[in-house]
Amino acid sequence: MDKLVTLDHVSKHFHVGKGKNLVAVNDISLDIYKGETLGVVGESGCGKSTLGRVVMGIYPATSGKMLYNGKQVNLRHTKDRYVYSQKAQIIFQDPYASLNPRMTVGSIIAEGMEIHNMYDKEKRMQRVYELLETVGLNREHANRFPHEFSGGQRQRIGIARALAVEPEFIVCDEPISALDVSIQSQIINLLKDLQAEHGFTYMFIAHDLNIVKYISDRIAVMYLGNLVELADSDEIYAHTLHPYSQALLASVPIPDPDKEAQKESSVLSGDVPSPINPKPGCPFANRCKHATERCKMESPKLQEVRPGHFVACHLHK
Amino acid sequence: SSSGDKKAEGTSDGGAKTETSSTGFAGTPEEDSYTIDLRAEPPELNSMLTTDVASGDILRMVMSGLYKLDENDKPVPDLAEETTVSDDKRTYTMKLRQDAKWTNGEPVTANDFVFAYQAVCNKETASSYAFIIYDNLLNGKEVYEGTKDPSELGVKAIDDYTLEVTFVNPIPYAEHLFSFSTYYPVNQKAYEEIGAEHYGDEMDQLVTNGAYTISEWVHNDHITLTANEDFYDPDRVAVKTVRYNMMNDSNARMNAFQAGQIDCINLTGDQTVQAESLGIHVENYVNNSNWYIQFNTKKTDKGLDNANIRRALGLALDTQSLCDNILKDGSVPATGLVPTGIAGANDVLYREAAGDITGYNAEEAKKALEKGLQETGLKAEDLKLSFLCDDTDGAQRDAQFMQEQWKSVLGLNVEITPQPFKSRLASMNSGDFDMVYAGWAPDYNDAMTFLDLFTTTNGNNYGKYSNTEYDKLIADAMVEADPAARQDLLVKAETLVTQTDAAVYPIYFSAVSYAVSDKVQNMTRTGFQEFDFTDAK
Amino acid sequence: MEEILKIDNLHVSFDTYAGEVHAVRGVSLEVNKGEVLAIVGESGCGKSVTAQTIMKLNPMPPARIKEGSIKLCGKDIVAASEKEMQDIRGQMVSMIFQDPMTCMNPTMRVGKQLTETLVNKKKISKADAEKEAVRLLQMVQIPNAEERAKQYPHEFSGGMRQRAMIAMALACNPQLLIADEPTTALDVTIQAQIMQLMGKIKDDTKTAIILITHDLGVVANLADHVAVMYAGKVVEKGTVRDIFYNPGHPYTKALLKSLPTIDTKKEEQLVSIPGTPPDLYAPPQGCGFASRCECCMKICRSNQPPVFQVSEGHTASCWRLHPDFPGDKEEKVNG
Amino acid sequence: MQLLPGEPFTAGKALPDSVMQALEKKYGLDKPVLQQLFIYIGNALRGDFGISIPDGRAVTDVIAEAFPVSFSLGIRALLFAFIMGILLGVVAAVKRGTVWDSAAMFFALVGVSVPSFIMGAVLQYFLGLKLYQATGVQVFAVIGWSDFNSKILPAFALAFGSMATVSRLMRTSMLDVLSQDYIKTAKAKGLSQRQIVWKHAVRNAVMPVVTVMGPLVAAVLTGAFVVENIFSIPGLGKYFVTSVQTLNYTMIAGTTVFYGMFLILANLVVDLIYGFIDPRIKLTGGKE
Amino acid sequence: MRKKNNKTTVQTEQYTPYDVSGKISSDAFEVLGADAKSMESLARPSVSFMKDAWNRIRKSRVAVICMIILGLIILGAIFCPMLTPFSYSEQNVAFQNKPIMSPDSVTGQMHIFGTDALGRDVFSRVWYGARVSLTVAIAVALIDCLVGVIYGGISGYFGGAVDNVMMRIVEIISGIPYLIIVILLMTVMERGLGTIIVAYSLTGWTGMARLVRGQVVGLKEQEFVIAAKSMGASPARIIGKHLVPNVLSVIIVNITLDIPNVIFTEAFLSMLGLGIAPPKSSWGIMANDAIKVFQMFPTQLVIVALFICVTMLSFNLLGDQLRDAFDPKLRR
Ligand SMILES: Nc1ncnc2c1ncn2[C@@H]1O[C@H](COP(=O)(O)OP(=O)(O)OP(=O)(O)O)[C@@H](O)[C@H]1O
Ligand SMILES: Nc1ncnc2c1ncn2[C@@H]1O[C@H](COP(=O)(O)OP(=O)(O)OP(=O)(O)O)[C@@H](O)[C@H]1O
Ligand SMILES: [Mg+2]
Ligand SMILES: [Mg+2]
Repeated sequence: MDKLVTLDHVSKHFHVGKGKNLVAVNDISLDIYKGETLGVVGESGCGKSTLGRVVMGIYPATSGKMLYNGKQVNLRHTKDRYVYSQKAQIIFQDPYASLNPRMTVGSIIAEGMEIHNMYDKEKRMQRVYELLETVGLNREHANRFPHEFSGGQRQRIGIARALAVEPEFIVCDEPISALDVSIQSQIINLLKDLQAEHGFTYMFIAHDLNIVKYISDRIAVMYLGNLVELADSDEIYAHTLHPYSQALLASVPIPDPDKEAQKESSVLSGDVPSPINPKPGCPFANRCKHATERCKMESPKLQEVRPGHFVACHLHK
Repeated sequence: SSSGDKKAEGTSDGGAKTETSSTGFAGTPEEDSYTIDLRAEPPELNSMLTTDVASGDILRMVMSGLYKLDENDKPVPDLAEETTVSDDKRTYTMKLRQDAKWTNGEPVTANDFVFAYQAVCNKETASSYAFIIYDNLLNGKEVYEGTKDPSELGVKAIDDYTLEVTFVNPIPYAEHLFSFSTYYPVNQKAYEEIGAEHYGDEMDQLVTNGAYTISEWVHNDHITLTANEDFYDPDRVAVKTVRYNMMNDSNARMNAFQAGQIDCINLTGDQTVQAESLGIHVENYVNNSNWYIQFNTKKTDKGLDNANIRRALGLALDTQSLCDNILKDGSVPATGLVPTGIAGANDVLYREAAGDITGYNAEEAKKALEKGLQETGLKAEDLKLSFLCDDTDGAQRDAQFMQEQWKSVLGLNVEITPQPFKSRLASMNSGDFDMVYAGWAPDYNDAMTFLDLFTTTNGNNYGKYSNTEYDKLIADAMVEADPAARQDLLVKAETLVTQTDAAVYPIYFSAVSYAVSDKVQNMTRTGFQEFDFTDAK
Repeated sequence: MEEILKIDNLHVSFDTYAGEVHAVRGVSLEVNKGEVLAIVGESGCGKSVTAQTIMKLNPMPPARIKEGSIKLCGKDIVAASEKEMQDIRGQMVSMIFQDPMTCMNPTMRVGKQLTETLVNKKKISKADAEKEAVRLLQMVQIPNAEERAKQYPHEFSGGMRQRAMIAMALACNPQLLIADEPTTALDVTIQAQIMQLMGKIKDDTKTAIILITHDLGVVANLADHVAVMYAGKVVEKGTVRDIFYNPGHPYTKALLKSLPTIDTKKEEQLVSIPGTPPDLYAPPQGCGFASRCECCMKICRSNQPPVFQVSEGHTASCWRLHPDFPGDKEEKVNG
Repeated sequence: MQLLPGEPFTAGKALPDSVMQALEKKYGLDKPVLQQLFIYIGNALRGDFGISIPDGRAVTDVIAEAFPVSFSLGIRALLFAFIMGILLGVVAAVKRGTVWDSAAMFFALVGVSVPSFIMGAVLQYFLGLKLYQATGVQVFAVIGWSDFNSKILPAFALAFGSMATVSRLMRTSMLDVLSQDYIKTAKAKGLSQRQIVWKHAVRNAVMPVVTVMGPLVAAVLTGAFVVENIFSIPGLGKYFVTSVQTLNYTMIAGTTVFYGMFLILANLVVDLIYGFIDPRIKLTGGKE
Repeated sequence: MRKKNNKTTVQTEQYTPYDVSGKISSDAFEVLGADAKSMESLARPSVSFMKDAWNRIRKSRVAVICMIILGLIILGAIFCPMLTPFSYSEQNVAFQNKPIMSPDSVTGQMHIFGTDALGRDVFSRVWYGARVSLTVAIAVALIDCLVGVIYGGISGYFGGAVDNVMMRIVEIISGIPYLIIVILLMTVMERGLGTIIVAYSLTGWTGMARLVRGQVVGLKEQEFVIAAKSMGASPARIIGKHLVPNVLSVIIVNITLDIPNVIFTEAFLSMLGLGIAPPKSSWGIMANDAIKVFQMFPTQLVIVALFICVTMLSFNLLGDQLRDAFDPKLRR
């Protein structure tokens, strides 16, 4: 398979106050292949969204390179970013905050086409109607305002907006976490259908592991800005290697009372350390049962321990 | 009378003065003490530098000079016990009293005068009123310019208690000058100890010799004077303490007066009417100042070089109505440039002798305007006049009145440009005005103080009026020793400048009306002494 | 079993600018001692309103109890005055909320927020209360409890705050603890910590718990009984096993099917429930779920379904449970 | 001497050039303007604002003397504005929608709608003069700044507008706080309304009010110009008005610079207070 | 509730149309399936945010009253000076300080609000003053708004060093009481309407700039702005299309609250003698004149004060109502 996006030692730091450096994404290298869905999971605040935004070019990376289709994109360049913004699109977590409340649904969807000078005015409107129908809304909705829609409908508007510029690559930043259970599946099905139809490449960010497993081809597990494990989704569930991934999987409650009752509890103790000026060593060391002195001193590198299965842990060589 | 004063009458609490109260405004409760509104902070209590009325009011109380003014503005000897005038009326020899003392314990001697006059005539001192010494005293100009030694100035201490003053010209108002603050003595030792920089800045940076001493001075709030125990004539003191408040707001004054927090306040025109209706004791005096319009005779394009146009602008103003309806404080329409209270020859007031020169006449105003327009070839629309005035409420109000008169009588639209006092002066100085509403207070009790302003070379001739005939009349009057002949020259000059040439048009002679509580006695208020409590009998 | 709470036919409305919101439309529930009742349902279906009405925490107005009764340990809540409620709150029933970040007073030390109730309700001295507070913090597994008590909430992590909230709620040994989405705002690993703690509390103190959530996994883990709410009504009620293994209402069924589990195959299509819940400004005349129900029938549109018993202790409101229901020609829902 | 209408005070005789030069030299006005400016700035940095020309006093001295009065007036007004404003705001918020609320907010609206110079004059006339005439007791002095009874009316007149602002702000912020989750928590703990309001809500609600303290100090300072004038209080405001009217440039500049510095200081103090009230803010950094 | 039967009705509460003999006819159980049409239908009519706000304002009695009052004052300011028989400057000095409803001594025409100290008609002056005061107020508010929005928008959007520098400038300007700046400017510039507007505008915009900046800083982290960014939108587009429309409500509210401030300032400047040049009238000048004769002729002050206070009150109240109307928290 062809690589669509390549991240090469990408880091993103935020300056928060004097001498405080928040390491949101720490030295991540990974490839996203054409047509695949890469799932990204991890605790809240571990840098998933930041990674997604760096990939999108919303935040310029502090260091590292990004290649798209084998070509380096310099996202500090307005031109590059402009061109890139048509290829890559993003769907946001919060369907309430991600739509401008002062614009009609039609103009929200049309905005991308306007920016990229796609089609003339009439054709654009035509496209808007098509897109609305694609995501299961109807054309009358184009003149309405976002606040008139329910959460699920808004999320679909967000999807229509992303589709409008005919991208190849879509970052889905927790597109379903804010939705009701009964609505979530609508969106998941829609995303899957669209992918099948258009051959999109997804980077799918979520913290619900069940959904990630269901939708993803490969899964990346992040912890405190670091990529700790990366493998095919079946592989990662079958052979979970990183202690954090193991804990993560074990913590997900199963909607089945009998299985829940049987499940042996392996609750992680302790809290996630602060990402501000992180200490050296493995970020998970303070919560890890297997942590050794070495873990506290030396941060493990991401290594391929099984075919296509990468993990950053001193336990695995 | 109104209900307001009844209430106050019925409820005045237990003051000793309640019974004697005839109007119900008994004033402040403290005995043997008056509180007077001085309205503003005295900026300069160094008698050599002072230029303003408020400082003059305080200095009059705390300083004794050669002469002082009595309650009728007549100069009477103060420290000068015995005066001999030379035949050419230029040299005054005065014997000083020997019991006068400075507050630092030193006796007041002739040298204190010599020191003061010489210091004023020194450029370093930077006295704004230096001219009142160097214009008059022998060799004054030369000493001031440094071409002659200070010892050659026309002032000598014959001995410790004999002073000799020599003038350049015979001066009919010499005694009046001796009562003026610039002619006060200064204690050399104290002055040098305190330093020229700070002399008079604070109560302990000032040494005085008068009837009162400063006992408290809170800047911009009040200043309290207490009778001087070492004063040579303690009987002259009317009351033990006088407290001068400095209040800006006229409503506050009125309220404070009615609430018994103050004994004497100045009243605005409207307040005068109100005070009378409340049964408040209102007094009134002409303060010897005039208000006039000065024309910028250089504004050719606006026709102000034309005497007829200028006269038209003046004649169109119903000054009587201004005084009756707007000012309402006892001010009277000006009939000339010199106000009614100024002394004249042979003990007849100047104004009485000179008679009416100017006055309102709408018909003539219209005619004069027409004539003037013909002469200049201008049209009425060309007269886009602006009228410079102070930005105070009173001045703006007066200006609006006149503006309306010009409009209704002459059909001229005049624009008012109010400016703060200093800006107004600056504009006048730079000739940046068409017409200005200005006032003048006499520096000394003689018509000359009003009339020498308009000679070609005078720095105050902002309108750049120039008439050789006028200049000559004034120059002749300066050296004329005979009072009557001198006065004739002055009246001619006055007629010329206000009527014939109308370079300046007098509007009104201002008066001050004030409310005074029942307890205040022995207060002198005249045009030359705004407040004086040292005339007790 | 001792019945702690009994709600009968509760109706709560909000008078708002746009009209009356029928937030709760005839809810009946009961909770027994030492038992966990889970209330699940869509966002906006009236879970929180029901829970807050038990403590009368809804601002009244705009909220209004239109009908129904609430009996807490035999006490009539609907009729109770505000003064009586102050005694009931904290001592008989207490509550923890969804977002631990906003539920603690940011300007008051955590210890103080704990002792406040103790001093107030149990009338014990300040020093004792402080000791008790530390004990409570230790009970909810907060390390260094003594020092932590002196800190402000912002110095706590999310999980710790939620635990402190639980400690606060348990301070006066209430009979009933209402937990309104206690883990929704938390990470899975932290959620597991809280769930474990709640389970322990249920076992140790025999406190009855009402657990509000929309995460069926959490329900499966903790609950004894489950009430499924939809559009202001309880559509199904029963034990956990009843609900998970023998759901009676199409909504419950669809819910269970709609989310992938770890075992769901990629090729499988998820069952999706089309549409959105009805607007409670104008609740539908018939069954609230009718417009989204695959097997909606004529009667569903026009008449609200009554409560039918599915099995002992298991009830559901669906016309398909009516004795006259002819039976499915082809099982759409279960298929 | 030149005359000001109705106020025969300041002289303004056109001085002979020689005298002018002497004066300019004395005040350093003979130097080039730019040099004067640099000298002024240099001196100002050392706390020397030059000489106030009509009275020859150092501007610094004038400020040192007059400012404490303004400060004491301002503090009273601020305290009054805050205490009353907060009380009103709390009452209005807690009794939201009742007559109390309407009354408090109407009072506040009157406060922001009546300019302080009208307020001052009306208070002086009715509570100062008329009350005195009606009772014969000087409950409130009409003018001056000495006894306690002279300090109430000016402080009130000055505070009124600010009080209104505070109370409105407090009401909004209080309503906001009262709808916060932690208030619900407190209620769920069984605390009484009073405890909730005073122990939990007020402190949090006061924070946005504290942020307007800087602007409020500025408002009080500028308001003092009028009030000091009306009540004849020897503060810096009265001086400033006089300075403007007489174009006393050194005084105007000095006061301006001083007020500017004072306000910056006031804002610093506000920041400190803010940090004190809100434990989330440490003095070293920003919000978390 | 202890019945053995699996499908027993526990309670039947509803009238069922098909229930004739306690049994429901089978056609009632005809399966219809999900109602695709009603599913995605939106019950409420389409309203834009502004329209919605407008609807709420219309429903608020207070706001409507305020708007009517303000409308009347504005109409009065436009037309009354044209309709009155007296001009604002015409004097009848012999007929000064007359109470309301006095027929003129010369023309016999009615002085509805009486006359002032120069015998001018208070009615025409007050309306003429309304013109001046409102013109100043509205002009200043608009200028402030324009400058403040652009400045605050740029500062907030670009953030970082730009923001730092721009905000320090604002701090310095607003660090000095604005009245001092205004007064200083007024002493060097010529007096007049334009000068007041310029002088006040020079300092007045800082409040708006801060407000807008604060809003923008909050908004620019919102996902819809990030969405626009990721769409490749230029900063101008983002500020113009996404940020400004979203701070518009705050801006409108602030304008309504700013206007009373300007009216107040104009009045205050007039009190210091720095207002507009006579004989023109403004409310400030009138209040200042009226205060002088307040103890004798209180009606003069009462009339102007009433106009000032009612206008301020209306703007303030309207501002409050607008704030409520625009408050997203109070929206559903
Ligand atoms: N603009 C920013 N400025 C400063 N810090 C930021 C910024 N954006 C994110 N962060 C910080 O970076 C870290 C990672 O944030 P991010 O939003 O990427 O986490 P996440 O994994 O998406 O979390 P969640 O699951 O809650 O969405 C967090 O600590 C966050 O506080
Ligand atoms: N104060 C209020 N004013 C008006 N309507 C309200 C108010 N509080 C709640 N509602 C309405 O009542 C209904 C039920 O709300 P409730 O908070 O109980 O839902 P919920 O089931 O707890 O949802 P969630 O899962 O989102 O917490 C909703 O439609 C909501 O809009
Ligand atoms: Mg995220
Ligand atoms: Mg809820």
